[in-house]
Amino acid sequence: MSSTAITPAPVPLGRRIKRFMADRPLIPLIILLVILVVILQLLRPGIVNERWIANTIKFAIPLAILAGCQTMTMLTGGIDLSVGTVATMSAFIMATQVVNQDPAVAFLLAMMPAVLIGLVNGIGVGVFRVHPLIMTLGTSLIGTGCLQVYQRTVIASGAKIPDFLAWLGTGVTWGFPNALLLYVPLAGLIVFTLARTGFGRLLYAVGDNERATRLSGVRYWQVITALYITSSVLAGITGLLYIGLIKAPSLSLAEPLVLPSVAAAVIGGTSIFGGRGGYTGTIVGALILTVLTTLLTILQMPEGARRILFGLIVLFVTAAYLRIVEDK
Amino acid sequence: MTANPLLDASGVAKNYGAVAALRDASLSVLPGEVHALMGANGAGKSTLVKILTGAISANAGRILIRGEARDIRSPAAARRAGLLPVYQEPSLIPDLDVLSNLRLTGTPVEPFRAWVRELGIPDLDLRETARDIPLAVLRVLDLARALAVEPDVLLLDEMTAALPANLAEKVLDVVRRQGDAGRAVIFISHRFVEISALCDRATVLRDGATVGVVDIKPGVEEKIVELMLGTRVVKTHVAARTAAQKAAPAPARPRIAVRNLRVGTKLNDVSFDLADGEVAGVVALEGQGQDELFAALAGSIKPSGGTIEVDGQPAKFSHPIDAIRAGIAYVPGDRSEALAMQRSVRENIALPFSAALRNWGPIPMRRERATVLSAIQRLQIDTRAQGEVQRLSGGNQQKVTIARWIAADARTILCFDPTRGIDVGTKQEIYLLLRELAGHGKSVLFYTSELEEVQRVCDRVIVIFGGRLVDIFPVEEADEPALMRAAYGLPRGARADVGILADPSANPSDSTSANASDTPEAAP
Amino acid sequence: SSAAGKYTIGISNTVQGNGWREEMVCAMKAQALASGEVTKLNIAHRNTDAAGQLEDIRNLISAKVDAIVVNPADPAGIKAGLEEATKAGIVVVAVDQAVTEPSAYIISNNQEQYAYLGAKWLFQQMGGKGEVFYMRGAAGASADSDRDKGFKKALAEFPDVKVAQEVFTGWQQDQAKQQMLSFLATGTPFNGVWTSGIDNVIVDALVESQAPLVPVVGADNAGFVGQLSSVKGLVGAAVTNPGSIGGAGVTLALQILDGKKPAQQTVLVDPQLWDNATEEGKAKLKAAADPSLSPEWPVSIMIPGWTTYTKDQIVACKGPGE
Amino acid sequence: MSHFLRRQGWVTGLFALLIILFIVTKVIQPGYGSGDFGSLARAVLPYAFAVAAQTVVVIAGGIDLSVAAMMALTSVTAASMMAGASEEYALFVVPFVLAMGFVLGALNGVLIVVTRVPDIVVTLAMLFVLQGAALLVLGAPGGAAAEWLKAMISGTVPIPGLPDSVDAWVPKALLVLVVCLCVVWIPLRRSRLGLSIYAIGSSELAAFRSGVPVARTRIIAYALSGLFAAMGGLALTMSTGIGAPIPGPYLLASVAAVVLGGVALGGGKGGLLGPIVAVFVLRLVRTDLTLLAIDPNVTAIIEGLIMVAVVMFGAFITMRGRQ
Ligand SMILES: Nc1ncnc2c1ncn2[C@@H]1O[C@H](COP(=O)(O)OP(=O)(O)OP(=O)(O)O)[C@@H](O)[C@H]1O
Ligand SMILES: Nc1ncnc2c1ncn2[C@@H]1O[C@H](COP(=O)(O)OP(=O)(O)OP(=O)(O)O)[C@@H](O)[C@H]1O
Ligand SMILES: [Mg+2]
Ligand SMILES: [Mg+2]
Repeated sequence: MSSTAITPAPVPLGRRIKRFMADRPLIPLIILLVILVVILQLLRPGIVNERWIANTIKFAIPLAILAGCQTMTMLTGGIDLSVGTVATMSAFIMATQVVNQDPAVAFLLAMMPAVLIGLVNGIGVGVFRVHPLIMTLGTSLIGTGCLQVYQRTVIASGAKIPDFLAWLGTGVTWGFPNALLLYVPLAGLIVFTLARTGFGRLLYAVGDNERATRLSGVRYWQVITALYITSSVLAGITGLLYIGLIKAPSLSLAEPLVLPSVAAAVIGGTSIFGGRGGYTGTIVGALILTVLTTLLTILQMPEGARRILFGLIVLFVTAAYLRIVEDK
Repeated sequence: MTANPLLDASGVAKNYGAVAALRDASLSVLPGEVHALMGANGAGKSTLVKILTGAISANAGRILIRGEARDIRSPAAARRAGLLPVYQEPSLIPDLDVLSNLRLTGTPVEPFRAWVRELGIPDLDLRETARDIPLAVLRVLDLARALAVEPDVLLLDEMTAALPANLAEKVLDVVRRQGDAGRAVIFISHRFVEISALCDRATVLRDGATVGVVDIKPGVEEKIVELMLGTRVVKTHVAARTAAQKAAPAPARPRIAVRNLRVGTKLNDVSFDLADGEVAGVVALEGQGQDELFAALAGSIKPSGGTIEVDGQPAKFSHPIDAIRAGIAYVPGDRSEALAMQRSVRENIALPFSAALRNWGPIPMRRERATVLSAIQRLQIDTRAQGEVQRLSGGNQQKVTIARWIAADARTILCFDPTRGIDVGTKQEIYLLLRELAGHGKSVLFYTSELEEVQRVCDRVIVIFGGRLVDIFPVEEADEPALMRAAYGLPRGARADVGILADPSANPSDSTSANASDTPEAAP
Repeated sequence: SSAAGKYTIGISNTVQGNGWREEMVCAMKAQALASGEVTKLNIAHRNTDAAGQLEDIRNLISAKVDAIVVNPADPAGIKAGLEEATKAGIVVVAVDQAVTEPSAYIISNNQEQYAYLGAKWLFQQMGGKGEVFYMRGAAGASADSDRDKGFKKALAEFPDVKVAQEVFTGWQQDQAKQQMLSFLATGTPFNGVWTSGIDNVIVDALVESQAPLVPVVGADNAGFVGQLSSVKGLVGAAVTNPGSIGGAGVTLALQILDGKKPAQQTVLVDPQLWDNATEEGKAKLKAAADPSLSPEWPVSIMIPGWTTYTKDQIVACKGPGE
Repeated sequence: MSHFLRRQGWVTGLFALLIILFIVTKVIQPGYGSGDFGSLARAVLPYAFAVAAQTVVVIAGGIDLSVAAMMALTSVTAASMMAGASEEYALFVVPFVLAMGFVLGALNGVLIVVTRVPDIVVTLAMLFVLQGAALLVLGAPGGAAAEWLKAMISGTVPIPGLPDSVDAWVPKALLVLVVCLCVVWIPLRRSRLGLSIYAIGSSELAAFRSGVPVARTRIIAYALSGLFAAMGGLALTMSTGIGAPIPGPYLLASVAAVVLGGVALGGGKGGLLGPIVAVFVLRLVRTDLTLLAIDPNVTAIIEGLIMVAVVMFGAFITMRGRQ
């Protein structure tokens, strides 16, 4: 303990900047994103062009929606590991059903497992109090099994990507990816829900102190069930968008997005312990991860070194962000 | 007391971001003295204790132990330096049994056991997991654990706040003997009675700075209050019920009628009524079934027998929402049970608005702000750190838990020890508020661990002992000795010595002076 | 000696949810059914590693199967289990990749040859010079390192061909497509793409970003084979890598059980190359194209001389007793 | 007290489940014998170490997503060091690899403590780092293992004083498992350090205030996790005779078994016995499914259902117990 006398010294500039950023956690994140983009541009001059930006956004969007699922579940202290399976299922079912069915019917069929898995997750977590990690892991195993059984029944009929989804997933209009047409309202809705609706409030409150919400009259299971169904439906929609982007249905289509979606939410400042965070940060987090992937693809180095670098950068970004935002 | 100070801290400052928890605190404790640390809620008492014991680090300040500068960076280091705290929140590891908790801190078991017995808990099972032990007992165990290593300086942060009178008494007894044995105790409490009975000197903090050190002698309370509150001195006191108020006609139908209520083995055959416009007190020693009574009325647990009628209609509560729908709100004694600590004051107050499914949609922000603001103003909540409730002081947190139900306009409020750990000024505000609510036709059920509050707030008092309702007093008869005897399960009119603080005749100067400083009008 | 249903056959596979492997398992089932010699198939099919496959093989030994057909997670890693199986009198046939256990029979696609054939064709298409985008499989997988050998062999024959960029797709469609798009965005000039079987998304990426359609080498997946005849201006070649090798494995196991041992322990099924630059190749592609199949399934659903089931049977994906 | 009973009750229940499964196995396959049990023990080995690694950090209130990658790295390191080396060299390799696991695990802990990034993110990042390192050590599966190491987990040891028929049911793999776990776990459980690990998992603040060196304890918990993971990596090399740089399915399996074994995610509760029994249960279920020749895709569904059902059942019991 120092024995300096207390003199109310003027707040130094560094500290003021820090406090400014701590109050607006989005700014340091965006700065980090810009730094990554600048590095990319330095490595490959000319890469940052309109086409590249459109492509980056296209790939960031599915990740950002799934990361939205993680953000919302993480606010309640949960996590949803079944989003990958759900997205894959709805994509696969859509692509195979649309061959013989009306697209609207195919869409409904595709969303069915999403709702179902969300419901089961919600009941397991909300009523039986199973840990979300285990619950969603279990349902994703079950979902994968079901998809594989289903897959055998449709081999003969083949698969087709509806034109609309392909347009939405890959199309670009006036330099803007068409997917933004779906994403901008969706993101706006998530942000609004979290900040300005009773449901959003409850997500934060439940994650912060469940007993307190109970005493205030909140039924935990209702909130949690609604949450996991929402998360699953969002994942289902992501699946449809993603199949339009990738245009090749497979049985593990969206699985590779699961861990990055968790990482995007965390990089974006959402606490995995619940009660803290928001969606705008997550969006930037998803962009950071997507740019990082490109960056590492461009680098000429052995795959092993590339992965090491990826891990280190994710760690560094998160740590730097926390340092900046924490004002202690 | 001419010896050198055991502990001497000066110029201690601590900032949490923009909030200055401490600005310039000093504290000097002599060997053999029990030293009170006083101050309003949020004055920085707990912060000072945490700094002295290495739980948090200060931004500035100097700490001397026996005249030597010591660098105390962790609770373990404080322990080595002979400083042992009992913090405001229990510090036992919830998932370990008591024995393991002792082993973890290297506390000798036998002295611990002896202290526990001495402190009034004869039958403690050391194999019990801390999580399953009631809060009051946990506090006592925390104290016994500290005593067992015979510290030079014992720091007790609101040790008695959550204790029932019988346990509090033992604690005071033990603390006094610590002082007699040449050790020093720093004692934080908002109860003047305890301070007068126990302490030699008091250091008073206001807004993070030490504003005075006084010797405790009869009549000094008024001075302390002045120091504590500065210009904020509250002169309006709640009078005992006036004749006019008492004469209010009893409503034809009680707001809530409890009949033969039973909860497991904890609560048995309890029946009483609660009328609109009344504050009914509940008095009981620790663990006599009052927790279960409140929980059952609040819909938190299901009773195993008996009925609850609301406005003449039988009610069955399977979730707190059912009780809330019936207009019954519950304010738990433990703030951490009621508040989402990382959320803002506003969100905490508005929480019940969003509970029902049909209110999950967009929030009418303007209306909400108005409602919340009026509740905040009504309770005079200090909202400087309103971004996160955890940054408010204990007293302000407590106000938020009540403000929520004022905003939601609940008809009946179940207040479980709402003044636990609250400064005199705030206490007065809460008494006033409860009376005001009753004046507006609301009904209040009010459990308190401080008997003197009964006279100030309640119209009637329900006494519970061993899970049974043993007596219902009208307020005029509910003086502290009578209540105390009833709380111990003794029949009305019996005369028995039950403790130094309960019976004014046993310690006249302390008790009267406390009353004099606090509520002159209420003196018997 | 073909009394219906004498044998129980165990199957062990360690990659799940990938079209190629699904086809392989279906081929095994269909062949077991078509042969009429199998009473029951005992299939251990999940995502796991060599240690997990050892567990599965030992469980199959406990189940007392007559033969085990295995797609090894690793050539050497399951040696102990295969040895135990042989000792227990079980016929062991490895499909798709070789194993080091000498008592096991092997019927496999020649992975090195697969890469060599495609790469050589590609380099010829490029006129023997230029830059190639080398899109490998999963880092650390043995099939990937075998293919790398073949690719390097072809590369050595064309000194003027350079690798513009080497990436691991992890055999994942989305990752591969993103890598392709990022690569396109860098503006690095390139004259050809070699893929390790993640092919149709690469063509999509080229088309979507209106990049010049350079020659692309892929595998005989239904989607890519379709693109080779439908996408205008696309020059490419599909190298066969039949998942139906699983059916061939069952046939080989049954032959051995019936006492007809092959001359060698190892039977290699050499890949074929169908390109759309020659008439001959076009005809083959046309014959092979099957839009009704799932795009991830290889179109070569039969191996003449080794499989006897019908298309309906493999598509139905039913084994004996189902 | 009731809590204590509940916890022991869970482990007892798991044991009962295991015995029922053994009986079921015997019914399905009357020939199921000691050799098959040996196979089970060998299959359990890597999972058991992975689960032990996960258990330590979960009790300490954390989670370690890098378990499987750590196993892959230690496995390829061991296999590549032993490739072409003498049998005796392996005597040096084993302690080296264990120390490497310990140090890398400690690195996990240090990063968590120093960066203050949540453990789930740090270990996720480390997952990539360790995977990358494994790929740098061995680009493709390969390497070798010393014969004596491989022999250490195959067959049985004759135990003096026991008839051969009993002996046969004590496979070496099981002995190796029990010895390795006990050597670390039992002294730990009895030490103050062990208590500290439970303490920081149960309540970090209370632990700090009780004088527990929180940061150091956390680092040691992760270091122990790394040590167990290195044992798991060695077990992989011992059973397969090679090292593979792509991690196996041990991460999710370890988390699932930890929870099935009665260790609360969140920390402070549970022991090592429950998760290890849970691993046996899960492996035996797989054996039974194979013996029954169930459609492999349905197998995935069944495994998922079991996981969900058992945990829901546990949750249900706790809920009933609370009321
Ligand atoms: N972690 C924190 N972050 C921000 N502000 C804090 C924090 N802890 C305490 N404070 C602030 O420091 C001030 C002093 O708090 P402290 O808990 O020491 O008060 P106290 O005197 O113990 O009050 P009480 O009698 O209510 O317990 C309060 O204004 C409080 O809001
Ligand atoms: N978001 C809000 N902001 C401010 N006040 C609110 C808000 N929501 C509700 N209130 C007020 O809180 C009280 C209870 O609200 P709620 O909508 O739950 O009504 P209720 O009493 O259940 O209604 P009803 O009588 O229709 O059943 C009302 O006085 C209402 O005006
Ligand atoms: Mg305090
Ligand atoms: Mg306080």
